[in-house]
Amino acid sequence: MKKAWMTVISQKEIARNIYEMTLEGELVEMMSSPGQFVHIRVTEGFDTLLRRPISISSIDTKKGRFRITYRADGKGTKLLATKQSGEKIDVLGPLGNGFPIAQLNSRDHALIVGGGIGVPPLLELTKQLNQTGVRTTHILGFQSKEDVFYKNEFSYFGDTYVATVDGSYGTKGFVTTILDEITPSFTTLFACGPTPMLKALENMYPNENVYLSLEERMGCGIGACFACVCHLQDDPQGYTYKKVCTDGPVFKAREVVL
Amino acid sequence: MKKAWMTVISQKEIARNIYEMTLEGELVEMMSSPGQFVHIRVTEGFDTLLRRPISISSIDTKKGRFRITYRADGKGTKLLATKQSGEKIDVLGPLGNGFPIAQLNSRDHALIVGGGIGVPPLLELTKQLNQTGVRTTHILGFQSKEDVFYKNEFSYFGDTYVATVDGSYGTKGFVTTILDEITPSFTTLFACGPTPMLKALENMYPNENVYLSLEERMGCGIGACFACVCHLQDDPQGYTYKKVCTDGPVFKAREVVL
Amino acid sequence: MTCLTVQLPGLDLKNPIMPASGCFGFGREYAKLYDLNVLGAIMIKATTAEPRFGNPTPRVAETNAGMLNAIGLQNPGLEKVLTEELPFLEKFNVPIIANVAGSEIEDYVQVAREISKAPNVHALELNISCPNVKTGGIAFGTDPLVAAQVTQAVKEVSSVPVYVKLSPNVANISEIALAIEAAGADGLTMINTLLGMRMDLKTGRPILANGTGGLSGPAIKPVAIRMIHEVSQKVSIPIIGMGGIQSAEDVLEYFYAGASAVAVGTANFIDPFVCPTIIEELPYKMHELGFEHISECIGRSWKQHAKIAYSRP
Amino acid sequence: MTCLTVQLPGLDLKNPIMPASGCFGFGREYAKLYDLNVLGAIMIKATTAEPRFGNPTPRVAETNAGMLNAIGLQNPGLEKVLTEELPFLEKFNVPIIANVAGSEIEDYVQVAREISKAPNVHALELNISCPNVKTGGIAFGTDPLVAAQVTQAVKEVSSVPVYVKLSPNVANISEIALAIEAAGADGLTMINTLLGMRMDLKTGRPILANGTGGLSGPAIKPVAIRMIHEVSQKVSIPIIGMGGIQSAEDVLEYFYAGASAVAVGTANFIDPFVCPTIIEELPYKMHELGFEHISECIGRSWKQHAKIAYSRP
Ligand SMILES: Cc1cc2nc3c(=O)[nH]c(=O)nc-3n(C[C@H](O)[C@H](O)[C@H](O)COP(=O)(O)OP(=O)(O)OC[C@H]3O[C@@H](n4cnc5c(N)ncnc54)[C@H](O)[C@@H]3O)c2cc1C
Ligand SMILES: Cc1cc2nc3c(=O)[nH]c(=O)nc-3n(C[C@H](O)[C@H](O)[C@H](O)COP(=O)(O)OP(=O)(O)OC[C@H]3O[C@@H](n4cnc5c(N)ncnc54)[C@H](O)[C@@H]3O)c2cc1C
Ligand SMILES: Cc1cc2nc3c(=O)[nH]c(=O)nc-3n(C[C@H](O)[C@H](O)[C@H](O)COP(=O)(O)O)c2cc1C
Ligand SMILES: Cc1cc2nc3c(=O)[nH]c(=O)nc-3n(C[C@H](O)[C@H](O)[C@H](O)COP(=O)(O)O)c2cc1C
Ligand code: FES
Ligand code: FES
Repeated sequence: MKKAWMTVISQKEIARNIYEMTLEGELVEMMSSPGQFVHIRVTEGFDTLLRRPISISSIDTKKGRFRITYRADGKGTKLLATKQSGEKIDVLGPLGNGFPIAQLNSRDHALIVGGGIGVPPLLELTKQLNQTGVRTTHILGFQSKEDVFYKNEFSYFGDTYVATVDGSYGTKGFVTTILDEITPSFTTLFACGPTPMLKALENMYPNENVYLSLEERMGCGIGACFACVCHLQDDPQGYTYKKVCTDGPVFKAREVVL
Repeated sequence: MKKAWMTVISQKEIARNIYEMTLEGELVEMMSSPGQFVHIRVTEGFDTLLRRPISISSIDTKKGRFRITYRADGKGTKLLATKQSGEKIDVLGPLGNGFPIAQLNSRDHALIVGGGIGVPPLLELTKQLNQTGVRTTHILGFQSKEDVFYKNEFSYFGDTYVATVDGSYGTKGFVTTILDEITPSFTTLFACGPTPMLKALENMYPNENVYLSLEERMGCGIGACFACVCHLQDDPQGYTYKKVCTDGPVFKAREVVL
Repeated sequence: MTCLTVQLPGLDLKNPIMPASGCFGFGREYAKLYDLNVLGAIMIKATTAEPRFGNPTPRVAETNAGMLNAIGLQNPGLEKVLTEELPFLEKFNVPIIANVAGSEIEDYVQVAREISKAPNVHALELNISCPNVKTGGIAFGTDPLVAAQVTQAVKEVSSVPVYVKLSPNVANISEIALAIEAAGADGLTMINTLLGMRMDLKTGRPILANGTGGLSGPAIKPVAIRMIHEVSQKVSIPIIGMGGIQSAEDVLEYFYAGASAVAVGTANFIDPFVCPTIIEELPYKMHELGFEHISECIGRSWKQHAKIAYSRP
Repeated sequence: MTCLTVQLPGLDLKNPIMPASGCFGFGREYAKLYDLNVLGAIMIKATTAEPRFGNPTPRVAETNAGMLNAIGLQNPGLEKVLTEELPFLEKFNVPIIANVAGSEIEDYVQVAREISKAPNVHALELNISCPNVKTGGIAFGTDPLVAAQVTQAVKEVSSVPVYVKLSPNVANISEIALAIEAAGADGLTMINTLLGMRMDLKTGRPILANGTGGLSGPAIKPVAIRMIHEVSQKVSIPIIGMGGIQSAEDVLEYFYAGASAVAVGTANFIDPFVCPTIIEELPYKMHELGFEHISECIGRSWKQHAKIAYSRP
């Protein structure tokens, strides 16, 4: 983990309000695990006081670059979307524990499930899994056709199914609609997306090897402020806890209360 | 008075921390009187909440441009100094009552006295006076050689004397040192600068025609908030008052309490 | 079509947006910039029995997302307000809320009696919370008993409904609010400024000549929202909310908390057109969020019937 | 050379900059980023007798130049702090100030008695001002009598000097401060957070699961400055100031107001290196302004001997 000024190399809108930004700088040396995030200070002044946590969506160690993919929605992300090539951004990272992939090998089949703005970290994940020969199948869910992104990128690495809530692209419904249809077999499931989706997956695969990436509002992003804690499932009312920022954001299913 | 987005045409540092910025836009149509000011919103967010009052230092009605000349000192003016050509700035103006010049004609001799960052509005003043044939003599005071600006510009319009506190340029001392030396005769005196300077001038010329431009911390800049009031000299403890923003910033000497 | 009308004691508002007292003078300056008829109401500058000069300058200072002021209730006095300022405002079809201040209960009573008779004054706002005057002001606003006394005394003489302006500089805002309600107030306005101070880096002395000043602007919005959320659930009189409002979104946050109308103060200095801009944007924002009438928004954060799930964002 | 050392009861500080309680955990995370030995002291997270989970999430929200938190004093409890957290900090040559919280006076007494015996705990900070817990917390901090009681009870059992942390959510801060001084406190720390709230535009509900939270960050600085300016002139025990500090300039403003040391809270989240950065910059800033020893700055805004003219800026 380090704090560094990184340079914006490019920024483009790849779907409705979804921006992909490439950043260059020394932080990249420390990046390897897919599913980690960075904590970004969008403005130097008081307009957005807190940093914004955004997942790393792809790492290019050779060029010293990485990407984030985010939705311009609130004040901070909208400001981020105005940054232009050449501008410098204050980035703290890489933070958190990513998806555990070391134990997978070419005999494994990973099922990768992403919902909306949970999709980005899964791109680096599938890239790394494919590099070690793991077969991957991808199920992506979005609101509508205009919101779909990274369909081609995922297809490059393996079978890719898309669901949209309004049916304007792919299957009409949710990622679970597709899962019900194709009932894929897999050795490990990796997922990132809205909490209801993660809950559904947890219930759907009670006995499988499932890893979920969580979101929570953060203060420090490094484990010091206790903003981002969650209860453990085996002690849901007690005082044991995990921090999303440092123990997560990726947890084994049924470990923490969603 | 109007609020408009004006475009930065150029910005340059003309002396130590002194910036000259040219702005273009419709507001200029309403500008004519020298000594008026504009109220500038430096940032759109919360970094500088209040507007900054800055004098108009020259007007070019034909091109639809005007200039401000300011010292980058505090938070707002330092931010202003980072603006680049092409950027838009939120300007409210023109505000206040400038120097009364209508009653002067070619038989008059105007003495113009400026101290430090009080010098800028006097440049448009001397330009307009010279246009109507008024003879002008200029006395300008600065801290040090590096702080001197507009010496050439003023010289173009008339005799120009410069004093610096440390003697590194022109006469060593204050504008009053020069006045004591050259004891100029004049029909009207116009001055802008730090309060001690204005007080000294008021005392030095108790029976002459003297106009002083004042500074005060402002809220609204348009007369609504009562932030910028001053007492009247004939009622120094009473409740009568003048507002620097709308009754001033230029007052006849001995009218208001300095 | 979204509807912005609000009925409050004495106030039939075409929309719930009004400039806050002390940030709009007596309307003259802003009347040069836009048609004041668009405003829901106008809260005029505090009026005292006698003319006041106020505090020495500097009277304002900037803070992080806020400002301090120590104007000290400068105003031309009751007589001039009655003969010069209020008549000027008569040409607009906008209800005036007269802000009343004083050092003794008798002062409030005297000003209230007279000013409430002016034809365009539809309500009074008792300023028992000004932090910038030595006597009166905030002293009245931090003691429930005294606050109730001045409220009751003014109610007895006022010809129009009486709103009381609360100070945020208290430990228990509900206690004061309830005392004021019990004393007969028709409504509350909240909040006045927080007490604050800034030092000059070079001189080491306070920037304001008065030392302390009142903190206003965006910085104080969360404090106001919390107080309105609390008080609106305890009293049954309406609340006009204020503190840092700059946008239609801010207005909705105040309504959700429990306000029935809002006032805009400091933001007028930053953008003199802020009130008409908010009035224009509010219907669009409401439409986007599915509201038809602004009243649906009142107290949404705590009302049971507000049928929105308490969802983790 | 400018000199930053400060001597306070129990605290021999190499410089007057320390992270504020709750914004630095127990130091472990920041120890990975820089050498904690540079710090003047460390105020550790509130410790209660029993472990606490705290409030449901979301627990933080952003505000204009500030943030709200409703952590709810989550901590691993006295025993773990004694056996795991404090020993970790022993390897640094930095005095620890232990923040003590509870729901009953007995809780404070129990924690204070034990934690004050830890070898690296040089002082206690009684948190009688946390706005995020139902019992204890702020309730203790708004009543002078109760505040005095808890102070006295803790003083009786503590092996180290006791600082008491004041809540800004009061009408009369001096009254509380004087009561706490009279009860034997060795110092004051101020301020804790202001009570605040934000609404979610879409749901209409509070953003924080707890509803209200504590407002911290740059927005509250003028409130803290004003309170320290007032209290420092009335008490003779030292004050550690906090609230929105982000820079060496901010530190000086606190000293001018009357603080003898300062703590940095929220700013650690924005820039984890903020404390070492301030410590590095402070001597330059002091030199620029002509100060040789930081003690020259204390109370400069009100001390007679501060030989700077009260000049209009
Ligand atoms: C580990 C992690 C990884 C993430 N990765 C991505 C990603 O790759 N792409 C992406 O678009 N988004 C991602 N998010 C969500 C992203 O952090 C929020 O969308 C963003 O912080 C919202 O900021 P804003 O300025 O748009 O909204 P504002 O409303 O201005 O935010 C106000 C405050 O609330 C916080 N906040 C608001 N929404 C969220 C949220 N959903 N999660 C956490 N904090 C929130 C902000 O961080 C800020 O502190 C991730 C969140 C976490 C915790
Ligand atoms: C009518 C008028 C005309 C002026 N013309 C010029 C000019 O042509 N060139 C120039 O350099 N300066 C001029 N000034 C002074 C200029 O307004 C201040 O230097 C400027 O506001 C300081 O802002 P800042 O962001 O640098 O300082 P900050 O310290 O960040 O300012 C904080 C607050 O204090 C106010 N403030 C600080 N110093 C002054 C001051 N001296 N006068 C008024 N307000 C102040 C700011 O406006 C702001 O609200 C003029 C002032 C007035 C009243
Ligand atoms: C310059 C100034 C003058 C004010 N004068 C008054 C006043 O005369 N009477 C009053 O009740 N409130 C006065 N206030 C308080 C405002 O009406 C309002 O309650 C407060 O500023 C919070 O709103 P805001 O953050 O939108 O400014 C004044 C505020 C400012 C900034
Ligand atoms: C996330 C968070 C947690 C806090 N926890 C505590 C705490 O446990 N004990 C305490 O006395 N103060 C706590 N505080 C208050 C801070 O110590 C400090 O008094 C306050 O935040 C003002 O300083 P700041 O503006 O620099 O943050 C907490 C503040 C924050 C933001
Ligand atoms: S965000 Fe601070 S502990 Fe996780
Ligand atoms: S600045 Fe508001 S009245 Fe002059």
